[in-house]
Amino acid sequence: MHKYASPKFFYALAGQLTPWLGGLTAILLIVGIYLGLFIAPADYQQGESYRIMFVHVPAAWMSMFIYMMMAGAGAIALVWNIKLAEIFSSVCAPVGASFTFLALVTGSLWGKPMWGTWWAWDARLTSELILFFLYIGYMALQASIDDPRRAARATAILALVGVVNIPVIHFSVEWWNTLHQPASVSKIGTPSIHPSMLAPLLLMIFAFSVYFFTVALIRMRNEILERERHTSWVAQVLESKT
Amino acid sequence: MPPLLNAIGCIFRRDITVALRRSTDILTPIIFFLIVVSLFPLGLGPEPAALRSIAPGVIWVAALLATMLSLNRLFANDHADGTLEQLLLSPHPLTVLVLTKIAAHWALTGLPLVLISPLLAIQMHLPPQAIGTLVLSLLLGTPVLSLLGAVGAALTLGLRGGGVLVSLLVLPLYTPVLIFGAGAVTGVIADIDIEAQFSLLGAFLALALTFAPWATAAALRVSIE
Amino acid sequence: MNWTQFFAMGGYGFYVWSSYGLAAVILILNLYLPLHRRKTVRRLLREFVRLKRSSQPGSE
Amino acid sequence: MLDVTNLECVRGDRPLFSRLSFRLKPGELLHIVGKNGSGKTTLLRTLCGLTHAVTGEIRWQGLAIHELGDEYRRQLSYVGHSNGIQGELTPEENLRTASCLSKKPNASFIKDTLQRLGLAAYRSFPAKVLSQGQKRRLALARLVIQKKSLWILDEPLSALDVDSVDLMSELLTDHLDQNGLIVLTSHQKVDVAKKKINQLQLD
Amino acid sequence: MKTRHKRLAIIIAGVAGLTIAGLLVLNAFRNNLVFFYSPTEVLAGKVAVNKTFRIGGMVEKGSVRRSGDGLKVDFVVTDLNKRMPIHYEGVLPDLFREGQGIVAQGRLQADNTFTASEVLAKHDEKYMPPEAAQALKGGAYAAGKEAKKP
Repeated sequence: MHKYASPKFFYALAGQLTPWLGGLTAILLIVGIYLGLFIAPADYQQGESYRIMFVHVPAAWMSMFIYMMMAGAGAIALVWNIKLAEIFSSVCAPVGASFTFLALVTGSLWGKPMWGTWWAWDARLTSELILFFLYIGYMALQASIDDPRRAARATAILALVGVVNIPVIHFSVEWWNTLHQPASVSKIGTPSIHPSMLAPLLLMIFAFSVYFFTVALIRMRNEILERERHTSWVAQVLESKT
Repeated sequence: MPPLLNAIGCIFRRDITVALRRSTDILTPIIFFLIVVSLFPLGLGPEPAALRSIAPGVIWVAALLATMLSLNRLFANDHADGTLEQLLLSPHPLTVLVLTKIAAHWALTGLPLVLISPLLAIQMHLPPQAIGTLVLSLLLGTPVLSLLGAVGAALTLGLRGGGVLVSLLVLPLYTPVLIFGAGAVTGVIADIDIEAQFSLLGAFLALALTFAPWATAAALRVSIE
Repeated sequence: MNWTQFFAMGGYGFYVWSSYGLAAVILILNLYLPLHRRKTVRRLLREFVRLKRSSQPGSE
Repeated sequence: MLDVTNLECVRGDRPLFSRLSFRLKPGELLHIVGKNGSGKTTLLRTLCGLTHAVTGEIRWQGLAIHELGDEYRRQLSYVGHSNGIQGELTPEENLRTASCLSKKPNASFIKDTLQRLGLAAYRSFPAKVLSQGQKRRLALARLVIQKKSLWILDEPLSALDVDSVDLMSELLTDHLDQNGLIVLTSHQKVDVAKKKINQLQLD
Repeated sequence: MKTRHKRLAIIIAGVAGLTIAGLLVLNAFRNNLVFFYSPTEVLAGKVAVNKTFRIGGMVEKGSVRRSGDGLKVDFVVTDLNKRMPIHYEGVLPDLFREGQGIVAQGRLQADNTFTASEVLAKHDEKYMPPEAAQALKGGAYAAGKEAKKP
């Protein structure tokens, strides 16, 4: 276990993994988009506009997922003092924030034909917006601490506080929204979605997840190089390849 | 008296004494609260019905911002003069000591806001039955603001741009309190049963009391290092 | 189905294609930026290592 | 007894020192010397438990300090770069707060200590009116008040005049006489009569 | 205090805090944190008298009567079990249609009718091809199950 957690070993492992993960991402994306744009039929109410869902939903899902990963890795780093967890946690935020942004904009682009307005204080859009603010706060804190170890631990605490708060925020926004928003009322019920639409959706979610890990690995390799620049193995790595 | 209680009493008294001797520090957020709320009628017009409908939100947002302004006082001075280091080196659990400091902070920021809010409620033409609700909702909500704010203040200790940074970190976390605090007052105006809102504000308070002192203590340890 | 029809997306072309376009931009940027940074980091670090070597010969 | 084995500290990503070991017995003083930036302050803060070492172990009475936790802090006094004095409070109030962080304050003892350190005249003034040297003396008064066995002092002699340095030497000697332990950094020579002084050079 | 005792104290405090929070949340849900009541619940007397509340359900087919200038509307809301006549004065939302779900906010009158001060239309969030929707029309779909955007 210790061997796998050493930055040196991980650097090499990640270097071998990235091309494979990148290839998998590309295949998943191509199949998902093909199914989503060409095979899946139009929706009975929203027509073709619902196809935005195939990027919106994965982005929204990833925005939550990445925050959870970030906080989880942060907790591991805080408790067991594992460097790799620290590094992983620190590279999550920019990717997560960009997915949140994507979810917000595509949600807005969906809202225009659906609700007739660019922005509605819909429960999901609103909590996504607050999640975006949480990411921004996280990145601002990360950027203003120079020492990477201190930055990692401070942001891990922030992420943990955020993760406790996210369900609370989500619930309160949902409740608030149902009181004020005439457009949608969601009570208990199962989402009903036709299999021909579900398949590309799941494929896209999977593609985005693999994509995230690919990017995270690349970022982690950069971070490892920078943090370990005093060691001899980094010097060797720098010489070996151009 | 057991040493821990003794230490708690001592720190609480010390923080209150220091704050009272720098009275501008306490007054600034309160005056800010007054001014911000008073500006809204000037911007929106004095129509009582319109003011009444926005009053709960406006007063609550102003309370949020006023609390933000005062967060700096919580740890920054102690950090600058080295007394925070001494606090960390005390044999007592830091979580408890931090909670004491937060309590002192609330007593000098949150509590005055609560006490002064009826004045603003009258200014904003809130109906009499809503004034009590407003005071009660602030009484339950402002401690949460101090508790969550302490985490932000501890994380940004000694960083450049600390003041603005703390608002980025903390304001998004304040949304649930804002929603249910203002929601309670709006509900009472609309004559809806609002026990649920108060229950939830109480739940937030319990949750914040459980987690925030611990997170603040951890953040202080990181920031002091 | 012909291509014009496909690009029109039943009148929602603008919304659908700007969504997919932005998604593409974000996916590419997230890949490009760290790869670009990798080059910079490697260049800087190589210089750093060279500097360290010349300042303390013999060690490491 | 304070045991340090194989300590390694970094600041940011800069290595400060490594493989540092020493042992300090009751009644002994450790004088740490070194250039600016050699890690003296970091070492002291690590000894206090405020900063974590990368590797190595610090043991107090045979047990690691992070396991001892509050038991260790119960026996430790630290005077750092900043004096730890709240300017709005009077010297007396400052000492009372410092004291009650560990135990119940004793008013007459505080008064005596202020007298001994030549601060009695300022008892009712806010500490912010004190001069640098006086503030330093007030910080040192805390050591006397808290009555802990391990003193960790960062440049205790800075900003002190000749008389105060003598007074400081007296305090240090007293503490060693009572089998206390002292770790300090100082650019000046530390003059403690007939006591064992260990020197540790950091570079 | 021993370290073990302290750890125990921390755990107890944490559990106590979470328990209180949990109980309060439960209390909130038991009290009127539901978004709306169904006509069945209202007629069963689950709603506080003399308080504003929300009622939700389907607008019954053929029950909408507009009077005068069209600003006074009477219609019936049903949960396919009980019916509740609703009186409303004001502008209805665009999505208000017979057979659609709505939520109305207002008070219950002495004669078991409901006077609404506000009417909100719910919108439907199901994704399916037109044929599938056609096939589903009537049956389960008409029962007014709400679906979330996945």
